[in-house]
Amino acid sequence: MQKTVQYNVEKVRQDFPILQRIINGKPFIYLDNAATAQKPRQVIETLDRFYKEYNANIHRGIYKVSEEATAAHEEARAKVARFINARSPNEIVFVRGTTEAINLVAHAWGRKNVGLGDNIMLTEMEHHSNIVPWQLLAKEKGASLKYVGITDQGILERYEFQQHLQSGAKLFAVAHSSNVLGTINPVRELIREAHKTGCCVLVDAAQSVPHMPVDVQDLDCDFLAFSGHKMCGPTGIGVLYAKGNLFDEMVPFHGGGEMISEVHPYESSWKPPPYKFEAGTTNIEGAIGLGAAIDYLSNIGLRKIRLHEREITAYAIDKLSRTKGITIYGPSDPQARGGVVSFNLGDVHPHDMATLLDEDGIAVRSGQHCAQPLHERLGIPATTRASFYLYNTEDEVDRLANSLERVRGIFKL
Amino acid sequence: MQKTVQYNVEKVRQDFPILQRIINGKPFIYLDNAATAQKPRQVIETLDRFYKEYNANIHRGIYKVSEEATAAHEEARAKVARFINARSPNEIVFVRGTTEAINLVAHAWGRKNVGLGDNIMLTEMEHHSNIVPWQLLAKEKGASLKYVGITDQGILERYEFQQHLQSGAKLFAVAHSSNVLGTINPVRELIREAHKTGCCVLVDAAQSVPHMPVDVQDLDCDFLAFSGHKMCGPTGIGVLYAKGNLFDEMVPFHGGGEMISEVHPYESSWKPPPYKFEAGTTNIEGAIGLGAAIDYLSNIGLRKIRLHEREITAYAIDKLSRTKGITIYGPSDPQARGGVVSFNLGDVHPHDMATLLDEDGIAVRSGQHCAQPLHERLGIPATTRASFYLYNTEDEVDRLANSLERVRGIFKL
Amino acid sequence: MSSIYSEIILDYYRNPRNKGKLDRAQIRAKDTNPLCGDVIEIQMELDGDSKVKDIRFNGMGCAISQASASMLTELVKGKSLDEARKISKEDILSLIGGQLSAVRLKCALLSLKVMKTGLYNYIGSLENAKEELSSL
Amino acid sequence: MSSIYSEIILDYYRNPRNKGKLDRAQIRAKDTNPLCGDVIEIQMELDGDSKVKDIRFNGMGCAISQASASMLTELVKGKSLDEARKISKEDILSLIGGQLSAVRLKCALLSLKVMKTGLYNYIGSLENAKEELSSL
Ligand SMILES: Cc1ncc(COP(=O)(O)O)c(C=O)c1O
Ligand SMILES: Cc1ncc(COP(=O)(O)O)c(C=O)c1O
Repeated sequence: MQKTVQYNVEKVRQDFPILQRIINGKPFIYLDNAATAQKPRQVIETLDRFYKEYNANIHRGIYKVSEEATAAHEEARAKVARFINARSPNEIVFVRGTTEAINLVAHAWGRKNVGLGDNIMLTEMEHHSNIVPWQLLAKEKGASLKYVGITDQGILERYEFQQHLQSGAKLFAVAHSSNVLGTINPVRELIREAHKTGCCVLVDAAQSVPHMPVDVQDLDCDFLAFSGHKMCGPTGIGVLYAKGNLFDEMVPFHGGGEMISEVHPYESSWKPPPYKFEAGTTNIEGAIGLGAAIDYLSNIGLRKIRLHEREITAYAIDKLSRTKGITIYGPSDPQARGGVVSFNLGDVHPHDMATLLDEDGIAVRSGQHCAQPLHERLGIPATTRASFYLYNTEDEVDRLANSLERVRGIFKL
Repeated sequence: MQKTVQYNVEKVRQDFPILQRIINGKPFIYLDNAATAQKPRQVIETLDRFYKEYNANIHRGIYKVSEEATAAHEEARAKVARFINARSPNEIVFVRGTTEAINLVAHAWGRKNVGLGDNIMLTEMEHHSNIVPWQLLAKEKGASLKYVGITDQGILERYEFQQHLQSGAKLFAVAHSSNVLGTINPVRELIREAHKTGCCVLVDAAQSVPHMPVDVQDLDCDFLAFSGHKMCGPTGIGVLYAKGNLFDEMVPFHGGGEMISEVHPYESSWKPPPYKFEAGTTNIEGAIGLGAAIDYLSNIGLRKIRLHEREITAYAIDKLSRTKGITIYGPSDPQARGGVVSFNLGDVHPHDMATLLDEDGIAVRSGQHCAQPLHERLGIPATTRASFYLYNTEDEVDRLANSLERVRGIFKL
Repeated sequence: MSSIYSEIILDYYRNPRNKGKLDRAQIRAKDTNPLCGDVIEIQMELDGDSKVKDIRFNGMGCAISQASASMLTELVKGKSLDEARKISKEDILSLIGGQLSAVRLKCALLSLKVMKTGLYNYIGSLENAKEELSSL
Repeated sequence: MSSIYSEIILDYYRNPRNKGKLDRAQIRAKDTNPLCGDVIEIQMELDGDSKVKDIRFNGMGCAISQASASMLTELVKGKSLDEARKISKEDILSLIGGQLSAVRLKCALLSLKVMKTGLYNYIGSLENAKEELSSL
């Protein structure tokens, strides 16, 4: 396979101090990027500088240090807006992560717009965070959930999608990219079709925004959610994007300081969005750290990152599929998938697999990856998942493949 | 006034890099501790080490780095439990901060236990974060809010408290220590009285836990909420304590990954608390950083910190009250107040005051400090607030007093 | 460091010009600074359809917001609507003098924002002016 | 690094002893490991009121959980309830051999927890044993 000449993965690796670790006597190979990403020096130093130079509460502080913190925080919001090509920073609400973003929509939009007998459409490949909030809402409101099925290769059943749309759906909540199958869903087209029937669309972009260019105006999604920690930023910070004036029409989520305009003993009024949805002291350095992560990724270029991951994923699928007894899930076409490769090997339980790979310094995830309904659909109790990011190398894939041979030996497969 | 011999404030100051800053040519004096606290080297380094050595998602990771992160995270929970003398780490839920903690209770306990015609009792000195969630709940459920009034000195009207109790209240939500008046409320006795009528009590400990020993078993509160960032920890992390099996009886708040036991397409079941209330990826390094902050504060000793703050507050009240034209709010007895001194000087608007003090390198907060109903009660549009912490000195108070003289000069008072 | 609280600012704060209300104002607008609670209301009475015959402000808040509102009224009085429309951020800041931080800038420019909101509303082009107003 | 996946563990995983159900079990208990999805059910048939005449386990999950459950049944069979009660964490771990991380420890000890839950429930002292069980 032809290499991308401009991408210097060794240079990228030098930015990540943790990659120097030795685990069980072996160099650390981190292949659990779909769970969380490692942090580059640039992000770590930004946080360090915040604490040492301008840590302060934001917004209402009339002194230099607080004004610096406020400016950095709001600049981070502007960076997020530019990163996903939002029209305005006012379309960006900071939350804890994808999970809170989806709960916010379920509460602040859903409780107003979803009623008795309404349908909410999901897919069989959703993460629990894009299922449970809708179950809770549906139960409260007497609404129903409809699932769009998938093929055995992990591709959405378009005909089922259209059928559900025609029966009427208030909302379609869908993963841009699956955290188990790697499938990249054609959300742009799905959104177009959904909008024709007046169905609102939320995109769970937890696995896409970190890995490829995402343009909310091009997609035309109504909501988009993602997490900072999966894109080289800190945990505890994430983003909910809402199109245009959608936020204006929503009820508050959490009540408290900073989201209010006026508070009287028996009634209050709200600030305009995005502040209306940011009650209390937010994760200030988290937002600033996310801004630094966005700078870092943008400097390298999301197109290049996507290309690198596509190459390494193609290489991994090719290499791993030569292991006797392996089953790899998801689409076979690397163009149609992100850097996630889930598999099973013989009768080796994924938890045993993860322990055995850890003995070789390789970090993978095993289990159901917060996608139990998907595993039920696939008819398997669990999978082992290797997931890649900008700093992974083909050499690491080779070492994973070697370890799989070792596992085969131990299990006498 | 006699000095506490064992307390070496200069040594403490050396732990806080930001205190070396020069603002407008003057040494930085940070007196906005009620808004957020500065971070010691020990906390900053803990976060740094996390990113460089064992950053990983927690709980389900079967590899060394994730197990280290999980252990550190759960050890932080145990530290919190010990710090407030909870019976078990299972009584500790990690949230974003005090605001989210109170919203969690309003949602997960309130929606189940508060109904039409029920009363929720608050006080006139509450922070917006302990008002707005109850307004939202009361509106949804048709319940009523009752406010316990205060004296002109900022002391709770005990007779009113008893009257409201007798009329029946489901919940009493009260600040342990006021962020404007400094008043320390006798929550232990209030809780005792409330429990006699079956009234549940939530203590907003945002301004107490960072500054004095707090023992939840001694107080016997049902809920207690506080924020990490006000006690030398990171932002984006806070704590909700609930007594015994209160958490068991509550409905979920946010739905998503990690809070579930099983997820099926149309129904799910929940993990036991505390995990049931920690949906999605939480602020992992935030919790670990809070653990480091607790270690730091505990090593110095909360009793000593409280003593130091009481001395400096007494000194400040004494010193500032000599400024002609000043009005200082809150109780006159330093024993009955925390390290918060709010004031007004002549017709100088607090915002102008803050800008003028900033010119001298002094950071104070001005405005209503998220307590608009309290300012309405006091009949003033705003106040300037100086708030102290373990690293503040009498010398800094002197410089504040000098700056006030400069302001008097400029405003020709 | 030299203070932005000049004698002039303090004089306008303590002795506001054009403070009060007008009975026959055609233009009225009011806004608050949500970050620090300043309130400014502005009323303008027109001469025919093009000239500001009289102007008053009312409000409460910090010296910066109140003094700059007072100064603005002096600047606007007697001007045509077209001239009033062209008053810029910089015009106000040069009247105040001194450096203002981002937060305090909001205080200084609140009255300009209120005046322009009323004016654009009156001439029916409030929608188009959203960008200008949000930059104040 | 030497693997904890010894030949013995694999043999118990692939050829489980005492797997299945009992028709006349007086003691039955079941639990899952919420962190990784292992499921273990244990049934015990008593001889009189004090001796484990027969024991079976059923379940699914990783080699560690299934092998240790199988080993536990062998250990318990024929013992008195009192002896079964005294089986410790360490007993199981020494049967398995090798070092286990905190997460995998839960897999190894799940069957012991289930067996003891059933046992304490049967003798009516489940409440008192909460602490011991939560340490498994
Ligand atoms: C008494 C009190 N309650 C609640 C809060 C809200 O805390 P946070 O903004 O960290 O959620 C604060 C802090 O501003 C406070 O002082
Ligand atoms: C597709 C998808 N959605 C949602 C989430 C939840 O993200 P978080 O845990 O950061 O809230 C994840 C991450 O695990 C994910 O992969």
